[in-house]
Amino acid sequence: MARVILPQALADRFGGEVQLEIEGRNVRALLAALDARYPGLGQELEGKVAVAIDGEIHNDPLLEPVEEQSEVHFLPRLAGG
Amino acid sequence: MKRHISTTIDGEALEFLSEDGQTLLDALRDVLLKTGTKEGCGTGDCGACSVMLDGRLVCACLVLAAEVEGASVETVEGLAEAGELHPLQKRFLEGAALQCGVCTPGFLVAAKALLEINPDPSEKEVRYWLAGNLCRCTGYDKIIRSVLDAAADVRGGAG
Amino acid sequence: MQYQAVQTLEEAVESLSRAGGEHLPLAGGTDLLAQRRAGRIDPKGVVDLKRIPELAEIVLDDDGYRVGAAVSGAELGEHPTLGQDWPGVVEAAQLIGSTQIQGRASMGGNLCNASPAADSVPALIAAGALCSLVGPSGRRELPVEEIILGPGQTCLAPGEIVAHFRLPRPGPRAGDAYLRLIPRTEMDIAVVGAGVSLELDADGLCTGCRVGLGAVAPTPLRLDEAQAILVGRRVEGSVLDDLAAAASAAAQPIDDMRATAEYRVRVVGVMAKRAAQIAATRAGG
Amino acid sequence: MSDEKKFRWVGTRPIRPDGIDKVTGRAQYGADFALPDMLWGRVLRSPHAHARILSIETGAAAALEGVHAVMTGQDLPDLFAEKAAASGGHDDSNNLAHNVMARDKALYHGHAVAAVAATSREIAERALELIDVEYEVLPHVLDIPTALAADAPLVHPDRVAQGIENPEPSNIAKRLEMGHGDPEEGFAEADEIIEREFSTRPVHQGYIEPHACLAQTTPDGRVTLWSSSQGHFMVRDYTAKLLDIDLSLVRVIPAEIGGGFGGKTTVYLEPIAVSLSRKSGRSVKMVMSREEVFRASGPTLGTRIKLKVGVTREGVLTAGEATLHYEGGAFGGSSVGAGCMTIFAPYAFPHVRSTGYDVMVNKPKGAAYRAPGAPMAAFALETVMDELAQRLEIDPVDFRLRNAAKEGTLASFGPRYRRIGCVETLEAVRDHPHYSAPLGPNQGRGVALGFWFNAGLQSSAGVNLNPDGTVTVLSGNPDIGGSRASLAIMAAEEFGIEYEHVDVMVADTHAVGYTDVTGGSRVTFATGMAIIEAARDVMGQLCKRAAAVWDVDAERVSWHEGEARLDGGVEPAPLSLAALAKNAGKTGGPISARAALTARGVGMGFGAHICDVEVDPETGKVDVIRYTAVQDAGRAIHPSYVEGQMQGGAVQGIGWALNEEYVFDGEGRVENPGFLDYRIPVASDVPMIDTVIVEVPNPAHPYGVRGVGEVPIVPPIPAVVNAVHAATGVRFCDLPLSPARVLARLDEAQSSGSA
Repeated sequence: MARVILPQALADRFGGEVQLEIEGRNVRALLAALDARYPGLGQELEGKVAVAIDGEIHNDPLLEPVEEQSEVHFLPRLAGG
Repeated sequence: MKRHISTTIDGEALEFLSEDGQTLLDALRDVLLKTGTKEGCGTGDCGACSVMLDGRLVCACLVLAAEVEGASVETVEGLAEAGELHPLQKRFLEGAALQCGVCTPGFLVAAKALLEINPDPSEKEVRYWLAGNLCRCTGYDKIIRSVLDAAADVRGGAG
Repeated sequence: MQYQAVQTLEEAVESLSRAGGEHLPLAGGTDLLAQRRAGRIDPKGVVDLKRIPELAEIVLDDDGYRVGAAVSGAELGEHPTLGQDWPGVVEAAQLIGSTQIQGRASMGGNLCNASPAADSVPALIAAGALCSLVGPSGRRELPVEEIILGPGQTCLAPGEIVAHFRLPRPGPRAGDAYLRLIPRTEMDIAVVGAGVSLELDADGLCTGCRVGLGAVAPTPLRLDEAQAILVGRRVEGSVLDDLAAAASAAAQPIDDMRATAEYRVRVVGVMAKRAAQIAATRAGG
Repeated sequence: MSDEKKFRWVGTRPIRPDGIDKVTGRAQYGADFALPDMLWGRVLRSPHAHARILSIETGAAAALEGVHAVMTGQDLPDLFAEKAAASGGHDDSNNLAHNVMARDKALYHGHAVAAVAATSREIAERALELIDVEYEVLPHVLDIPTALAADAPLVHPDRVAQGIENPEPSNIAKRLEMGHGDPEEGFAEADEIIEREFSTRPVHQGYIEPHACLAQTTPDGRVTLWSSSQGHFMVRDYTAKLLDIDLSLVRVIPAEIGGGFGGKTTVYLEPIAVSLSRKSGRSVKMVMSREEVFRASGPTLGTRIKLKVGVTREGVLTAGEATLHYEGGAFGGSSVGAGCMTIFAPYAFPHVRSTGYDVMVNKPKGAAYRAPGAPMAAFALETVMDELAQRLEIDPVDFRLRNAAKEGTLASFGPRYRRIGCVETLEAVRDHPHYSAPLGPNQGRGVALGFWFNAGLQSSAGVNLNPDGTVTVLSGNPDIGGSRASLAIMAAEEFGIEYEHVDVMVADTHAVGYTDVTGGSRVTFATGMAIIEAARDVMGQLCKRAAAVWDVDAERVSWHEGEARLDGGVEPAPLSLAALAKNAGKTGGPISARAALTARGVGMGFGAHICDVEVDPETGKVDVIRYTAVQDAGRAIHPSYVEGQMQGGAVQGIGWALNEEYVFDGEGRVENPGFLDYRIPVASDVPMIDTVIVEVPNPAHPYGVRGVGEVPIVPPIPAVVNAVHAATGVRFCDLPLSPARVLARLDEAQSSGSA
């Protein structure tokens, strides 16, 4: 089970949980599981946010693999100069 | 009205036609296609268009093309002689004194003008002489060092 | 925009008069061409004055210096004695823009541009410079401080041009200086400027002085109160504070994007004080 | 990778491949291209900060002799309006389209409203004067308090904020919140709490080269663009998207780029130039004036940050809380997200929360500017850190070291840090002679720490082996500051050949695979990885060729120091790259490789700066008299260009701190759209900028590279401001520290007796 940490603002809207334990091999599977638990949440996150998996930030993370013990954070996307 | 201009640019006698109100910078770039001289502002505030006019450092954007009738203009494109780089050009390359490079032509022409009248400038003299040449990439450090190094080269006869 | 280069004063006056104000005189062009590019002016033509000998030369005779109105800042700096005799005037002219601008910009252009913040004008006022004007009705001579009437406005008649400036030979214990405040070290328009020239006697007491202030009123100012404050005294201590206070009191600046009026009032005094110290040092005080 | 590995080229300072072109005037920048049939395009811009466009009469302009095309917003497709309306106004493509040219409303002073193409610039200018636009001037909002006022005029009356439950239309484009723990709990544990409010003004990247492009179109729909940008694929994709053209029909040829700093990561002129070219049937060149650059290209705009930080008596941070408002300009899209993410990032905070608001105002659409959003946040935090250190009587560097983020620290923006060099950077500051050098009267010293993520993103590269044994590398990134040199170094290092035998070409959109912009400090890191991958592919092919020559199993051949060796030995005589290249035709054909990747494992960057200032107590003028920049570069591939990034960023930050700002008049017009009154530092304003490169290698990169380009602009503002405090005893919370503002605050402090 990966540990998923939601952005505060979204967590408030979706029942106030910030950290969740979710099963899934990649980010897409995590999003699907999230969506099953909180309808609309997975869709809201998909394509709009970046994901940090064990400290590494990915901007287009959909197929990014997630390990059993991974810590997954959803973050705003970044621009660079 | 088009005006016929005879002038010398980088040692070469040239004739061209220019609109009366046209600046030397526009004539160089748009008529003669000598685009080595850059425009950063068009109002004399950035120095990217620095050229020598009859031995005097000027902004080509603040000179009318008509004013160079019979005069001699030197641009960055004439700095290297017969393929041999000027010591300033060499030092700018070795010293990484350019990043984007668009201010570089102006800096080189202005620095050459300085070394011609002051072959042993202090850091402060170089900084004030070049205050009209804006660079946004380098923070000036490597430019100033390269000019000082080139001055030493010129004094030592390396040029 | 038409371009015409003239060789004589007569030609220049005739040409400009004929154009009825639609053609502008061109000296260094560093203000004219920048303003044109920025869309603030759109003259139909320019008359290039740089080939007229009187405007292009510096002559030293028994009366002092005759400095052509179109002489560039760089040429002023290269003159063998002008910078020793009138260091403040030369410094002020050389603060106008970059080295590149110095290759072209002239005191005549700086004056006729009629900016309250023109750097060379307070120094020329302090130096007691006279201006020789030539126009359709002949030649006349006016003190520099009488030329500018307001921002962008001069007393020049249509077709009239500044031919040269006259600077006296300074006395043996005289000195001048010009200082300005700008946010950077170079490449700015003066937030305030102050020019001071003074003479000392053998004891170091001031025997005569003039002070010009820039960017604190619609025109550069002559600070007449300076005489009463400095003459007969050493240029130091509370005398300098009094000068600073008088400069601040005379200032009637505006708020603009370059500074607040309040700041200008404060700092013009500081500049006047510091310029007076430098001038006194140069005078041997 | 072992730290002891000896490099031949990495870490050396060879001359950049494009150097000669750039010191002789041969290099072609955006405005340097010309075609025989070329017209000049010019843009008419709104004289108002906010106005409804009632009508545009272009007949007289079109009739002027020499004018070949006139266009308005009506000539551009409005492809995204529906999607934007459905999403509450939030559609980036729609924003971009409407920023390129106004449709029903002009939203800022300088917003494009029409354009012409004519046979000369002068005729085009005259034609602009003949275009008659009827405006209904609307009330405008220029800053955050006005924009948030209850009765504020709305920049977009139909737009509602993202991230707010049941929002009403407002000037807030977006709200976001992040953090961990419970700040209230943390503040309860604190012995000292400081709460302050900070503000910054709009500033421009100030690149010296104005935006420029040349567009050529053909009747069958093909488009060729010569354009100066931070990414020609970005230009291609945006232009094609706004004009609804197939990407395969648009070829963008990258010009040399005269500076960008984030400001050239979007399009302004290209879609207009292509439209004018299509309308006129001629090629069209467009070059912005400097005034247009200031009025109409994207600066980074004003910010207001409210910050509260708690700390124990022992100097351990307990909590941080920040509310950040960032102006995003006329369309929103500010960097407030990054502001929220970076503000507490350099330290270990047990409890932290930041809340951000993206605010729309009638100013140009903001664009990225070097570590977007971070310098303003660092200004706030590092100023408060300085004050906390002072209150606790702890050395400011020691105080930072006690709290510095390290591997495993839970970052304020979410994840745990991997290997980072924050501590090593601060230690280098503490140990630097500058930090303990004596100071004179009216002088003061400030230090500050800065953080930036750096980016990976998508890169493609090609490596072609030439028959003479030289190597041509294709990159998809415009070279903005010497990246050709760092890429060539890595290729030469991989192959084990002479640096001079590698040339790097920035290839156009038809010649190399998709590559994201030159931005996010990513080129040496990410495109470097692609080049390394392609080079390793080529070396693999070379080993196979050698195996074929020797008639052995390929597994027995490996690549060492520029040659293929059998079982790593000296017999048979190894085959050099040159020998294999020469015979490639006989051993299976030409050898080349491509690599395309999304770069993983970006190394986050930290920098700390030391600044000494002298303050003139009578005029308020601040002079920077000594400056040292320290930064973890992971590994400096070409140290000179790493130093150059550090020095350039430092001076940009000094300018931001001291004198740079947009000045708007009461009508919302920019009063200082030029380099005379928008005061970027000149050479005589600054001292030499000393640099110390710290190398804590990024484990995810073959050479340990971290991004370096953006971090250096994060620490300078607080370093300068802290130094001014040290010199005067006065803390500044509002930028810039121009002489008039400094003097006013010194007077205030004196009259209240606090300094």
